[in-house]
Amino acid sequence: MSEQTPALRLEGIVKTFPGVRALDNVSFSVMPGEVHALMGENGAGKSTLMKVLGGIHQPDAGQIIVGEQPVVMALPLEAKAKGIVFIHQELSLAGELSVAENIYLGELPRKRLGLVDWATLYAQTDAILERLKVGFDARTRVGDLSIANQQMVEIARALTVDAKAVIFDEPTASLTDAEKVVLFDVIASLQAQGVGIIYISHRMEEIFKITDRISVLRDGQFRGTLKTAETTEEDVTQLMIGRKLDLSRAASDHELGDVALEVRDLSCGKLFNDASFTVRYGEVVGFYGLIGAGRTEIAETLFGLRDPSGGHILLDGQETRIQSPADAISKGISLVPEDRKEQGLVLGMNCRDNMTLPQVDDLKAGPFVAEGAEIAIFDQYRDKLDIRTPGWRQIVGNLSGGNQQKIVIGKWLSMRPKVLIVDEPTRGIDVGSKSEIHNLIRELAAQGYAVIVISSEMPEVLHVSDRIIAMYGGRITRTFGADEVTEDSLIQAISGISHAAEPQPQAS
Amino acid sequence: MAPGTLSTFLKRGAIWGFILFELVFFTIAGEFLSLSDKAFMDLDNMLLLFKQSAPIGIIAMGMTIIMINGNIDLSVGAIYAISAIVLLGSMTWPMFAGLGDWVIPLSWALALLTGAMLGALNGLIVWKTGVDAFIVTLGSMLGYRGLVFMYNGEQPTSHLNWTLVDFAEAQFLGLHTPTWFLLAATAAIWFLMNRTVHGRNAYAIGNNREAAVNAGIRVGPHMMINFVIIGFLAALSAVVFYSESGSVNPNDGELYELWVITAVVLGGTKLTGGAGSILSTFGGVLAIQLLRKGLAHIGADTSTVNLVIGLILVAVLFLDRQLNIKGKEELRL
Amino acid sequence: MIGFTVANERFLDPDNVMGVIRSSAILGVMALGVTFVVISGNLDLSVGSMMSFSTIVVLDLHDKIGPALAIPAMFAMTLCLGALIGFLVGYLRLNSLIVTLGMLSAIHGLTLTYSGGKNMDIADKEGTWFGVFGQGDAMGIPIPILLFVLLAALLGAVLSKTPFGRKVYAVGGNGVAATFSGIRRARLVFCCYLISSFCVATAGLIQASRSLGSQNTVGQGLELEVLAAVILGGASLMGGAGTIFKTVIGVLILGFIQNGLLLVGLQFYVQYVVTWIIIILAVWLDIAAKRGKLWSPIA
Amino acid sequence: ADTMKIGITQNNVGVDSYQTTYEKAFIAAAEANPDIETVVLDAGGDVARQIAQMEDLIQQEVDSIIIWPTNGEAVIPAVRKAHNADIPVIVTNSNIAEQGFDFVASFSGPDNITQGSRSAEIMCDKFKASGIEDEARIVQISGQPGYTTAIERAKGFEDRLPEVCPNVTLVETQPGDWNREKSQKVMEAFLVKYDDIDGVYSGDDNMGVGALNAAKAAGRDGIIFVGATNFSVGYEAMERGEYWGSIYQSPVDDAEAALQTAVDVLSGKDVPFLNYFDTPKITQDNMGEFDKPVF
Ligand SMILES: Nc1ncnc2c1ncn2[C@@H]1O[C@H](COP(=O)(O)OP(=O)(O)OP(=O)(O)O)[C@@H](O)[C@H]1O
Ligand SMILES: Nc1ncnc2c1ncn2[C@@H]1O[C@H](COP(=O)(O)OP(=O)(O)OP(=O)(O)O)[C@@H](O)[C@H]1O
Ligand SMILES: [Mg+2]
Ligand SMILES: [Mg+2]
Repeated sequence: MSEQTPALRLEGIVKTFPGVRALDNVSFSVMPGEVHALMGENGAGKSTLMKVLGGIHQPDAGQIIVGEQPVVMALPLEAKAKGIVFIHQELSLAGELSVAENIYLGELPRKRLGLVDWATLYAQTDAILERLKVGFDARTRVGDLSIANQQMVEIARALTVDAKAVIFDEPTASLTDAEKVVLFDVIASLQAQGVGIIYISHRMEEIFKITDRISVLRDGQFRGTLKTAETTEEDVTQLMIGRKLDLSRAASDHELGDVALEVRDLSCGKLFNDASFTVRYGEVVGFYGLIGAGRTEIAETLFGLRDPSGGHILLDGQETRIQSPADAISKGISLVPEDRKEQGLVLGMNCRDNMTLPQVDDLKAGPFVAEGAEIAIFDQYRDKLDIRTPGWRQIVGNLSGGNQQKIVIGKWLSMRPKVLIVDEPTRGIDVGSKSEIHNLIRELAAQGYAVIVISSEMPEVLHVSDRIIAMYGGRITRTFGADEVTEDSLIQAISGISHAAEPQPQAS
Repeated sequence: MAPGTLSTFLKRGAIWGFILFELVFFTIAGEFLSLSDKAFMDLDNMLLLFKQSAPIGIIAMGMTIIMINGNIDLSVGAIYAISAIVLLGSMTWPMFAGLGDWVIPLSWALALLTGAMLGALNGLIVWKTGVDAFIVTLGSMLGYRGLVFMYNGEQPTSHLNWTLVDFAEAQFLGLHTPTWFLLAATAAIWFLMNRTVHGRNAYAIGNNREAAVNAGIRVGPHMMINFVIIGFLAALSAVVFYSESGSVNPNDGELYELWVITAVVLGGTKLTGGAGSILSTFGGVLAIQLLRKGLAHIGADTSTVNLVIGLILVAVLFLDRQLNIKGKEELRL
Repeated sequence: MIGFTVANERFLDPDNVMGVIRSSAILGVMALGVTFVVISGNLDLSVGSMMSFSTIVVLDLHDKIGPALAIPAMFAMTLCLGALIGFLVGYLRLNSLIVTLGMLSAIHGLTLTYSGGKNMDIADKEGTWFGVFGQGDAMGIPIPILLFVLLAALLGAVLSKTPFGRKVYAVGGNGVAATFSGIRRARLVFCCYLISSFCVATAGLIQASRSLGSQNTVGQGLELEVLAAVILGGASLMGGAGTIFKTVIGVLILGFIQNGLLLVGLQFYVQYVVTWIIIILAVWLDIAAKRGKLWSPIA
Repeated sequence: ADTMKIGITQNNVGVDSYQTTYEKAFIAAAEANPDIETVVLDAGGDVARQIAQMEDLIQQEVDSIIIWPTNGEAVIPAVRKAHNADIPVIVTNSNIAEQGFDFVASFSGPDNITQGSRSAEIMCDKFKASGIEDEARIVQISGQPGYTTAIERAKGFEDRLPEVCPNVTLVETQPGDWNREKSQKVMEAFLVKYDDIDGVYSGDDNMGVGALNAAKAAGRDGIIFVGATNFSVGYEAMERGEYWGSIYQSPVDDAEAALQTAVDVLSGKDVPFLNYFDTPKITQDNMGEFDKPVF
């Protein structure tokens, strides 16, 4: 491998934004047929580096070498023409268009007179979708797909051209285990074709499963490249965050309190049926399931965003109706939504305002917003969650993906709710912060909060939960206590093959 | 079939339902309120409906693609007036004196070229300065109107050429000349948006501009082309209409932008871009003309007409919303 | 500005400056309300037509029930219209452009029906104190300016300092996220339209008081001028951006352009062309300064 | 006899109270006559809509069409269509161009050019009476750009003024769009710009009163205001002695004359082709002879 010319080489890249030196003299290279991991904390500069490579940002200094040639890529188009395909961290899709058109966005096959060659387009797309083993077809409107499937559409783009290098920026952040397998197959086959792959992820197990080498960035600086086979998680973490991680489960054993939330036979149309469960003060309940299992919908119903078609919700033993999110908040329920860009943040607003948005009515000095109190809250959670930003005035849209997620979490933690629901809380969060968030969740429980964690990451569910509720096809299939759960039984429960006693969900 | 055309057609069925409602309503109300012995749904009257929809309709086709692209054009009324002036003015220019009726195609071409160029100017400014299309065209709505007045002061520009009038008033296969132009424009734009790469890219740009840029679509030229097209269509509308009427007041076409946008939005095109259908715009145009005609048919007075048109717009939106509600399970946002 | 001053030395004459601000006050007051609506992510094209309505109504009621009752009655009626629009856009979630376009027409019809199409004039123009809102002075400052400034200060504070204002930005910036944050979006949009109609009523009051008589079309076409001022001030049509202060700047720019061009005495159509160029240059330079590049980065 | 079905398409009813009053008077006059049924339409100032309305009226087979043209030339082909369908067309208020005369039964309305000339005469007489006819400087506020009425009045005024008062200078003309507020703004700018303004001619009294308000607010006395189409605001201002004169033109007369012409044509009477109704001068001196306008 070493005598080959790299597929892609970066030398001394510098990129600054107002107030941030996002990249500071970064150099590294990717060999053909290699899967090269790029790791670093949230805000370390990974996405920025890749955007420089993809022609979206222009570097302030340094050069990019593709094959042997130094290149300047002023536009995304040019990067594509040079064989660099970029799968974005944030979904980059046109929801009104079909799957096929999105996959071939910007390079629709043409006939004479600028006409779209639909036949070719659909044929090629169908072939790609076949490889990806997805359940939708080329003509589906992308807006109708779930986030995970949208991510698969994004990934499908890697297969459209003869790429020299493919960049995957956190492709698994919103995928469940089933799709991950497919993704790894795709990566393996690209690798076999001699394509160089840059793979960005915060999930150590993936990194160690599929990559050949690991490069680490920290605060915009290049910290070195390790051979995956010759290193350990601890070493990588050490390089990334400059210290060792404490992965032991903090403050796990404490007394559980009364039942905070009880749900009886809750249904919402075809989305989920007859859900019954309880959450006690001091308890963390994990929800685990495949995409479309209906976990998010339950959370949304509890948060007053959907009208239940049947069933009861009891808070502190009192039956309640939750009319709206405002109502839910006033009753002490908070929801960290799964889609931070659409649901969690006002991207054009600054960090502080985003964080205090749900409680801005309560932070008053006379008729006005008490800025001091707001800044205090922001500072508290910035420190607690280690949010990397030049200051509260920074526009949230300019933060790195992981730091955005932390703002959302901070926003709901600062509400000090009775029942906290977190939907995919660590999507896109670096290992250090992730364990901090896990600890935080445990800590909250220890302080007496009732917490529901929805996650598609099994280790996460296993790690934080006192009990785990498995869902399949809109129904709760099984509830596990922390001591009785095994990976196998969990997988069976979420794929509908466990417990003959449980009613089989109707196919819908 | 291009993606989603049929399903969006049905989903945006509100406009066709509304047209049906208008037809039924005015037919029945006409029985009691109209002076005329003729039914509202008389064939000739329906043929007139299409013809009378042409001036707004042709421009609305252009506006649909502009709005799908995520922009807006408020200057169409002014472009319409300028093109009309070029059309009628150029017929009397001394340098064309010897041409006889051959001046007609020449004037047509000049007018269309003018429209396309004014559109291009809008597009170029939007592209190169990055100023929002709303502001750029709000400005040129005023600026182009200024140009209109420069040509002939406050005087109308007139040239009644009876050959031209006869051509414009002609009926071929029962349909009037303007109707043919309206249908042709609709077909062409439908084809453009559903069959060509340019059209699909325009959808992508309006839908998610960042994604389009990331995918390497060049946003600027596509926007520019669409502005050229709407300029051209505004001119075509003027050419068709003024061939028949032969005289243009400098304030003709005022408020057209609002009527055109209304028709387009009634047809279900989103103001935020990315979604919209040419056929539904056609429906929106018909619905508006039908409303005007129907109210005239039953003899409503001015204040009633204003009141009713306003309320109907709101009612159609409401209907559309009811039709598109997915059910109780929907997220309450 | 410099151009205008050179062309006519009276442009910067304090009387003229005062005059421009005074005659901009009506437009300005309306723009304040529309700023709220625009920041919340909606449009209001009905303000011109609604302003005609307010003006006609208050003039008519002036002679019927006296000014002291006419003013609150007019405000109540205008607020009802605002509430109707707010209900349609906020609670029923109908597209604001079309709703307000529809209301533009409907309110015009209403005004015509109300007035019977006639001009409305106060019978005893000398004997009423009603003229104070449009023509009076307080401490040497014309009352319209005072009203404009007070309202701007008040609404500016509401928008930038209160929880309500914060929520307006949030709803305009990302309505979904705002809902997820427990903001009652419908109620908020409703309130924005109420504020807008309140401003319109104030503008109608100033207008009526200034001329003590008016016509059904007095506000016609103002909706686009108001919107132009708001946008010129830097508010985004997509919602979520803009401030009251900038809107005031936008109003003044527009007012001074119009006045300057009148003073230079160009043909009105040359004024049109010059206004076009100035508007585009102003906005262009503004955003060019923000992005640090003259030409847009659009590929 | 059968009832006569008469259709009318007006220029732009909502735009000012003259046209609204006209519409009301027309409907009232038609209702007073049991033999007449009317369809009353408004083109909203849009030629295309007016032509469509002509076509609709032809299609509805009315007996006669009255048109208040939005554009005196653009409607000619539509008028020809009516003519070819044997429907007599009466033009009201402002005439169509000569090319169309062949297709028209009669014109009924005021003579706007004469009105403009008469305003010039009123203004000039007043200057002479004040002895400033050799140095007076005046400004003009015209109607909405592009409207025939606005153009004709301005033309009549501008042509006649030098004939009667050759030394009076018209320093500037700006449009006031038939709008009192707009006109007030225009006048404010004039007042800043010119220290010496002796007279203001405006295309109608509505705008004239706007200008008057501006002058009053600026404390500039002694300006002679002359308008046209005497509105009740103008009449009142004349009563107060602030406004000098105008042209008396009643929309009621206008509407009734148009309807009568149509009836006469339908009943086969001989009507003159140009059927002007008289629009006399009205000034503070003779206003007692006139009723206060109702609009
Ligand atoms: N457009 C921008 N304007 C200002 N600052 C920016 C911009 N884009 C990125 N940054 C800043 O640059 C730094 C690096 O961000 P980047 O998105 O590259 O991080 P990352 O390593 O991808 O993190 P994550 O793992 O959270 O995705 C961050 O501090 C971020 O706030
Ligand atoms: N079988 C299906 N039929 C129709 N729609 C489906 C189906 N499966 C998934 N979806 C769509 O996918 C969306 C995602 O599902 P949902 O959010 O409920 O999954 P989840 O259990 O919360 O998993 P996650 O949050 O990890 O994606 C649903 O809202 C639904 O619109
Ligand atoms: Mg990133
Ligand atoms: Mg989910």
